[in-house]
Amino acid sequence: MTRRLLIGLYETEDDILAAAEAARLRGMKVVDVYSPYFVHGLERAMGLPPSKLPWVCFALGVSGAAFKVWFEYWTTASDWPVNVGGKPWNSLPAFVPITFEVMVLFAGLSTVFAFFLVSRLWPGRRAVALAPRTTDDRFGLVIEETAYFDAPAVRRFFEESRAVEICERMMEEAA
Amino acid sequence: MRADEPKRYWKSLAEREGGAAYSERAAAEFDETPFAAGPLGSRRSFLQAAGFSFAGALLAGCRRAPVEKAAPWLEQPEEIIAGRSYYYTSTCGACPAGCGLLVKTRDGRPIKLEGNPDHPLSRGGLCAVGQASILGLYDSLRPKQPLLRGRAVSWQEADREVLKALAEARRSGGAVRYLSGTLTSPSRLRMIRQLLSGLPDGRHVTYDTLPAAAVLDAHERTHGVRALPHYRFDRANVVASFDADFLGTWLSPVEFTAGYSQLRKPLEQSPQMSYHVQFEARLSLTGSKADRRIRIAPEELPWYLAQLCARLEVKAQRSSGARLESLPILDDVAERLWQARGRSLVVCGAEHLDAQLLANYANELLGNYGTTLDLRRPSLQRQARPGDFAELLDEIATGRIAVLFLDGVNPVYDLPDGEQLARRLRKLPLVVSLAERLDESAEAAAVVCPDQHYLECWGDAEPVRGLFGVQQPLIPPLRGRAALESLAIWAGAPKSAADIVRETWEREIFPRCKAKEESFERFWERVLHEGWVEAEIEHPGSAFNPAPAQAALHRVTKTAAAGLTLVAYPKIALLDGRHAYNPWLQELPDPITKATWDNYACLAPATARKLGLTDGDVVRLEAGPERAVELPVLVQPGQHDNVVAVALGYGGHLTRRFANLGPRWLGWRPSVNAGGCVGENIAPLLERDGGSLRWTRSGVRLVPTGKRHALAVTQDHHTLTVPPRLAAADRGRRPIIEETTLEAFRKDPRAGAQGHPPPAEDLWPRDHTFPGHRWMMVVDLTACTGCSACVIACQVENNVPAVGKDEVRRKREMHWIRIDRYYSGPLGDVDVAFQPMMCQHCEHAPCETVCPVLATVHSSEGLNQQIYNRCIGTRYCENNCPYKVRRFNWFDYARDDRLANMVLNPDVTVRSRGVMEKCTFCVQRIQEARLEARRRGEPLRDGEVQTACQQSCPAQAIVFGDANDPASKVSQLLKSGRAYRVLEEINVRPSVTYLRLVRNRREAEEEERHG
Amino acid sequence: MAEPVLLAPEPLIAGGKRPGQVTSEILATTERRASPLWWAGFLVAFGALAAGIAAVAYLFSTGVGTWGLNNTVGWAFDITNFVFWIGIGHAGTLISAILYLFRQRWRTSVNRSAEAMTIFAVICAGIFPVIHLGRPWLAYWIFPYPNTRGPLWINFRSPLAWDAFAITTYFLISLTFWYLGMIPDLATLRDHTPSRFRRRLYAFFSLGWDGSFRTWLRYETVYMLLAGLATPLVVSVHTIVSWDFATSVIPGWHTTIFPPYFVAGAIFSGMAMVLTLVIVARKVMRLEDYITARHIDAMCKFLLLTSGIVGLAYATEFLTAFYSENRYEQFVFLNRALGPYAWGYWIMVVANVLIPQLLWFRRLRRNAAAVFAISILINVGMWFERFIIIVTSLHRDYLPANWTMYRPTLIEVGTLVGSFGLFFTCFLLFCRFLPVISMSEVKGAIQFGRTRPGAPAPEESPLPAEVHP
Amino acid sequence: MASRLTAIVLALASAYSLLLLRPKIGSFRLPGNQQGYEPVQPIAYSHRLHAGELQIPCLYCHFSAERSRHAGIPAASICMNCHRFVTAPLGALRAEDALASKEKRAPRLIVSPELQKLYDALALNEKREPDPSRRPRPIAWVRVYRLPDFVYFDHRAHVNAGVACQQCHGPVETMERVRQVSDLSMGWCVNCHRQANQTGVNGRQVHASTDCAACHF
Repeated sequence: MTRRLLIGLYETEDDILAAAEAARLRGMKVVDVYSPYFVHGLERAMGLPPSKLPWVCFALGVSGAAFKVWFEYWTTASDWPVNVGGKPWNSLPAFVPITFEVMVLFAGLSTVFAFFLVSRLWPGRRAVALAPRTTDDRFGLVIEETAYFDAPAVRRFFEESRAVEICERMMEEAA
Repeated sequence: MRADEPKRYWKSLAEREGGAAYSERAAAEFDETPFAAGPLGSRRSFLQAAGFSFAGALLAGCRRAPVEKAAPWLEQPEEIIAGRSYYYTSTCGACPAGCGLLVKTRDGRPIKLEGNPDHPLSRGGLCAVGQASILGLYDSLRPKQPLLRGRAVSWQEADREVLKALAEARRSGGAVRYLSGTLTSPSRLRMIRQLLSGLPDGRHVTYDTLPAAAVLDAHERTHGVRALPHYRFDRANVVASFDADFLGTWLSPVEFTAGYSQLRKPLEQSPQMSYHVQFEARLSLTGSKADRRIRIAPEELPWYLAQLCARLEVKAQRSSGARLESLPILDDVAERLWQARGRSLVVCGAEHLDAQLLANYANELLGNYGTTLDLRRPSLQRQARPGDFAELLDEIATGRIAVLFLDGVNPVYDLPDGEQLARRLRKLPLVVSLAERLDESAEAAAVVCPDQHYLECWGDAEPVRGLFGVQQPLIPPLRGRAALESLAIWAGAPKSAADIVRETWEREIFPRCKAKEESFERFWERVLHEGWVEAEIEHPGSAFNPAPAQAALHRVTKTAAAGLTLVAYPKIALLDGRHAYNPWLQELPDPITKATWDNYACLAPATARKLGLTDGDVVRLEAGPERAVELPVLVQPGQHDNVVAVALGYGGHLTRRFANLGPRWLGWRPSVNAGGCVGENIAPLLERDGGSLRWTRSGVRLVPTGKRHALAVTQDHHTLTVPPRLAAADRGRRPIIEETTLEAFRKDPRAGAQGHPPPAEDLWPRDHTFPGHRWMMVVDLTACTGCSACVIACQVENNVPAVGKDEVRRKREMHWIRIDRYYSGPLGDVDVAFQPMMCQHCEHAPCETVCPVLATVHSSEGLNQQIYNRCIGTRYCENNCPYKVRRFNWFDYARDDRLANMVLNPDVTVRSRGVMEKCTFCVQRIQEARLEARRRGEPLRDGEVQTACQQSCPAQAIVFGDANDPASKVSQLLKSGRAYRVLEEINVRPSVTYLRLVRNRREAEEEERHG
Repeated sequence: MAEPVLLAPEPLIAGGKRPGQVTSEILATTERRASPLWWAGFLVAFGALAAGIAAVAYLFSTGVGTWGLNNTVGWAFDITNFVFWIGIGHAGTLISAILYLFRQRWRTSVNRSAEAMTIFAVICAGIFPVIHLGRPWLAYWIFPYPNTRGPLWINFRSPLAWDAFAITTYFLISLTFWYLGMIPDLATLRDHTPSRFRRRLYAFFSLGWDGSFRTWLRYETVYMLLAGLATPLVVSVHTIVSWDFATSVIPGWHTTIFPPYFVAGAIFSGMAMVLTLVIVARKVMRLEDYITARHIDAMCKFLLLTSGIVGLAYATEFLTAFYSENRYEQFVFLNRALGPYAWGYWIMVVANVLIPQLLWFRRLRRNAAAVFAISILINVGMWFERFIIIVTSLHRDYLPANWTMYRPTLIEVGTLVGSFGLFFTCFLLFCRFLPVISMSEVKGAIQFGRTRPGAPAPEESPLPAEVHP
Repeated sequence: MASRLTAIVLALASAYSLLLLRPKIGSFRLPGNQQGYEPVQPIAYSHRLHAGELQIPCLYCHFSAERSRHAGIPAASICMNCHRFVTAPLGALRAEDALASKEKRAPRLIVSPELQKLYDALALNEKREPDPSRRPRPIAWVRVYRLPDFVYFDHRAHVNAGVACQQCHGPVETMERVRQVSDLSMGWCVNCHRQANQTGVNGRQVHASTDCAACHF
């Protein structure tokens, strides 16, 4: 089946915040909001949970560090111990700097990759421009028509909440 | 001779010729037949290739390596195995001193010269010049063929020319003169006699560029024999030397150094050392080691000797009524000498008859003849007769000569009026030069019949009456023809050098040897095996006649120096310039001035200040009419204020070859000066009276030119005291060199200790024990004379390149071992301390910790290893080395002279551009000794591993060995009270230990010197 | 401390912009034709780069001998430049990461260019450790990769190995950070640019960003995480660089205060460079409204602070040497101040400690020209700081026999010039083709249509963290 | 969501570990690896025949391996120890004899073309005596085993320690033409040394140094 999406375009932060909150409270099905920049408080307005990416960061940072410590120990003290300047085989303090660097590297890169994965961003991906100018100066509130709130109702709601422009999209379920 | 290495020798000529098939090919290969050129690496493998000759260049580990051919012998020679080094005895031919050699040959080519430990004179030492002389063998610029008026001709043609002239002379009774330097070779002398005997008017004339004629004359007068006493420094407890640089350049430095230093190694159990006082004008190497050094103007020297004699006369109650003037220092010296009657020695290096007469007198009064001076077996190392030479020069001037032979002499260069002489030589009917290289005189000669290097032909020597050494060929001839053979041909009896030498020995020496062998063959075998033999001698009794000496004593008056006096001196390594072609010697820093690739006008600090001159200011030295030489100034502490000293041996044509030396790049500067030569020839400024050259000339003028000339010195800062402006209170002097006086040492063996050993406890676990060997080195600063033999020995052993003047000027010399020289005390008469500085192989090596790629790490035997092929050249190790002993390959140093590459040691990698290198404690020698010991199934014995520097050291100041072996010499010395380590306080734990410098002084004396 | 004026509401972005306006104005610089001024600058920079390339080519073909180094002084220009550029880099990360964590909203106008600067600076820096090698073609040996040598690994105890890792990490993280911050703007560009080719390009790199708020939410988190990682990273990197010297045994290098000293110095020089750049940029690209006097003022205060720290470090070194009772240590510092390289030392002191004191005067801080001049001087001074630390410690160390002097050759000067060429070439290209100011953040920073309480308004925006009482 | 996250974490982690823990790349050929090099030699000398069938010990010809760092390519004179008399394969000689007896004549001298090369090199006439008119020419063999110049290898040490030639050179006694069997990489050397220190060489305890300076100086 196809989904019918209605999009209200707003001009200011205040309007979109209000609109988004109102829509949610009224029980409309808010698909998403498109905005040119990160609007503080909108996540609350939309009722989105905080991201779990910090866990990825932590997990891979730690594993990276652990791996590096082991690797340095293994190469220097176990695999081929070489007498370097009379230093002990296992010169743990000397391993700290690189361990730290590698931890940061792992954590940082992994988090970003994870972010791209979860948000489905990849080079050459076509942007689903549900709402025009949302990368410039417009805020787009996307609401799906449901049995309870049919298109006219939503349009009415948009008008009330000072949307400057309203448009519609039909969408195959597949998308 | 390595203990583990049975000595090899040619059993017989037959056998030597037996290897002929091989020799031929080797010879052929040495002519530049095109074989593997290729990049650096290839040369080593080429040498590696053990009697094979390789073809096909190969790049180390790149794609499919190009095909490499290996051609084995056709006839397997007995006794020679590819890849093994063999040691043959021989006698050094670099100067008339005739030191004993062990020549290390590998696959048919000599690659290293070492002193023969069993040789009675040199006792295992070998000087820098001797060490470097091997490069002369592989000098590709030596002429291959004879030259007839500059045109390369066949030997037959050249001989025809000479024989024609000789026949003519024989017919018309024309004069034939054979001019040579001192020759000690019985065979050579025999052949010369043979050549001249057949002629109506033939004479052999000898002249020396480093003369001792005055000594000979003086003895003729006082002892009735024209002989040069054999000085025995090994017996002299008190040495008073008047301008005799016997440790550096005088007569037989290696022998003298060995003997001298033998008495200067104070130990706790016997805190004794000889006393040495030096009277001299310039600061010589010998003076730098003296316990007491008195600066005197050259003119004053005879008078000082006279005063000494006068004092000795009084003590001996044989006063001839000479006037005594108050000279406390001489009183002291006289007293010391007198106390050591019969065990003392007065030597005089001045070419001044009166001075020499007085020296003889002093020795006579002290009863030193027979003990420290040996006239029974006199030295033959100098034989010049200035009278004859003067005559010869007149004859040349008047053209009354039919044929003139020049053998190993270069008068055109040596003499003040060289050009004039050259012109006259060209006018003579025939001048035949036997020079190895085309020097100035050879250029003036009509025929040049190049002689061979002493390593490629047979020869012998008699440095001291009755002591014979043999020279054997160790490689098929590369160039020229043995002079012996030339002489034989010209004498009309062609014979091989081998036969000639054997003949000499069979007829003249064998009978006198009272040898245990009955047959000559067996005797000859032993001689070749040992390299030398001592023969009985009949010696003329010689009674001392005091008259001439006393006459001199009364004749000599105190003469004040008028204005500046020019003093020409032979420089260590360069001597009279006969080896000026040798880049190693040119690049060897002068032990005192630390300058390379130049000669210069040394001025005393006071004088320099007076004239407003500093290092590098170019001045014009003017002496006599239109005689001037422009030289850079070098301010030399410890020199007499009225003296300007200039080194001989520079500015010769032999140095033209260095025009393109050194890595070529935008900033490259030539190693030669505007004249196309290295340095300036000082001869034009000297004067010749009769047949002898005066090395001093009073009343020279010195005119600043305003020009500058950057000297290539390897050391910029000359004291251990930091500039006062930068010295924090009372921390001026750095305890790098620790020294003390004998008196203090007697009281307390640890006297003079300054550094504090690092804490025994360690923050870290002791992960590194050295269970097997623990290689360590001990260097005795008291024994070290700074002669720099070790520097060249190391250079030959370890394939260290010569980089040229410009690179040295940029402080990029490559020597692995350097000799730091520090002055102390008043600028006037400074104290000098030498410190051989090489990689210290620290147990906590700072260089290792910082190398990111593990290119320098520690071995299980305490060696600090440098792995060239792993090095990427961060130079971090160099920066972090407190001793700055690491050397970086800033460029690919040219090794495109294929013949010269023959000298490379196949056991040591030739380093390429961009890698760090440094002293390895001669790890290749350690390996060799270890493997041989294993092969024999025996443990490695102490002394079986000798580093190159240790081996060559005439003073035996360097000891290397296994510190884990309590019996080893090294661990004995480590216990010495004199032992200390440089920069101990920073806890790098060096493996090189120095033995404190002890001067034979009273503490009070030291006090007033250093406040 | 600060005068009341500072607390008075002064808009972060002047001229009451609307988001659309922001977009068009900032993009204007990328869409309008390049100004002659830009071309002039570009040609000069590119010329310098070419010179550098020539110098390095000659270096590679001939050997490190073409530099003025010698047996005693093994490092000089090469590592000086390396440390100098790394230092420059640090300000970028500082502005973008640390200030972000401190919620310094004034950073929004400068962080993009600052980050760009970081990346270019790190590129310049990274070049030197490679070309200073005797055998640069083997530089990769410094990383532990599986090999057929046993396998033979690397020496993890060597500060140079630490460096290699630190620089690589630093470069990668800064790059990611920069790129991540640019994705939304790239999307804006994509939807804004008329040229089809560029649209394609931007579309590719913007990863199909469409401004969905769910993505925005994660984006903010990741950005925050990266900032959190970059902050200790930036400190660690220069600490490690300083360990190159601090872990050695050479007097003048072997000092425990190096890490803080170097980090402060790095931020100091970096800030100066940022100022140099933005002052020019805002003039040339008419962005005065976005990079206002207030931004410059804030950065000047940074300079004051860090200059103070650096000055303190200079003094401390002498103090430690004095009470160390160590003759070598004491000599090194006397030698710095009075020895043959004293001129360099005093340039460093004047330019890094004395001159910046002028910034105490508000009028000077507000005077772009003056600040520009000062920032240039500081750059010079900081270069000399590194030169002095490296060369004076080496040229006269323990054994007087080793003492010598160092003189640079033309080739070395060429490489230095070249590195500047590379830096400015990159920067000018960046100004030309990418938004020099982070639009999405600026849009967030202007108070267009934001009246609701609670939302952070610039009035309450705190002053730069470090000038808080 | 959580499950997806863990999935992602695992994916990334495994990706990295694959990247970093790649198995040691000993197998594939690196620059300079000459393994399997089998050049054609100037004389088709067969180790299989001499060392294999005839059981001539390696050290008979390569005698210097015991006393020098080089095993050495035997001089032609060594070959002549046998080939002064042996001039051709047994088969060929037999055949000639048979033919000769059939034809009632003295058997002709058979010289195999390969050995002829040897005689030519030594400049021998058909009676295999030196021929003064000709000049001997050394035989230019093609070198098979080659180490870079910065590596010092000493046969003496290994032979005397009792390491079998085959350990490095492979079953030469089975090769017609010698082939480089081992890759001669540093790892190959080092691991053998480690092994030797563990297990010893045929029973005996040995000390095989793993110091760099054991081979590099």
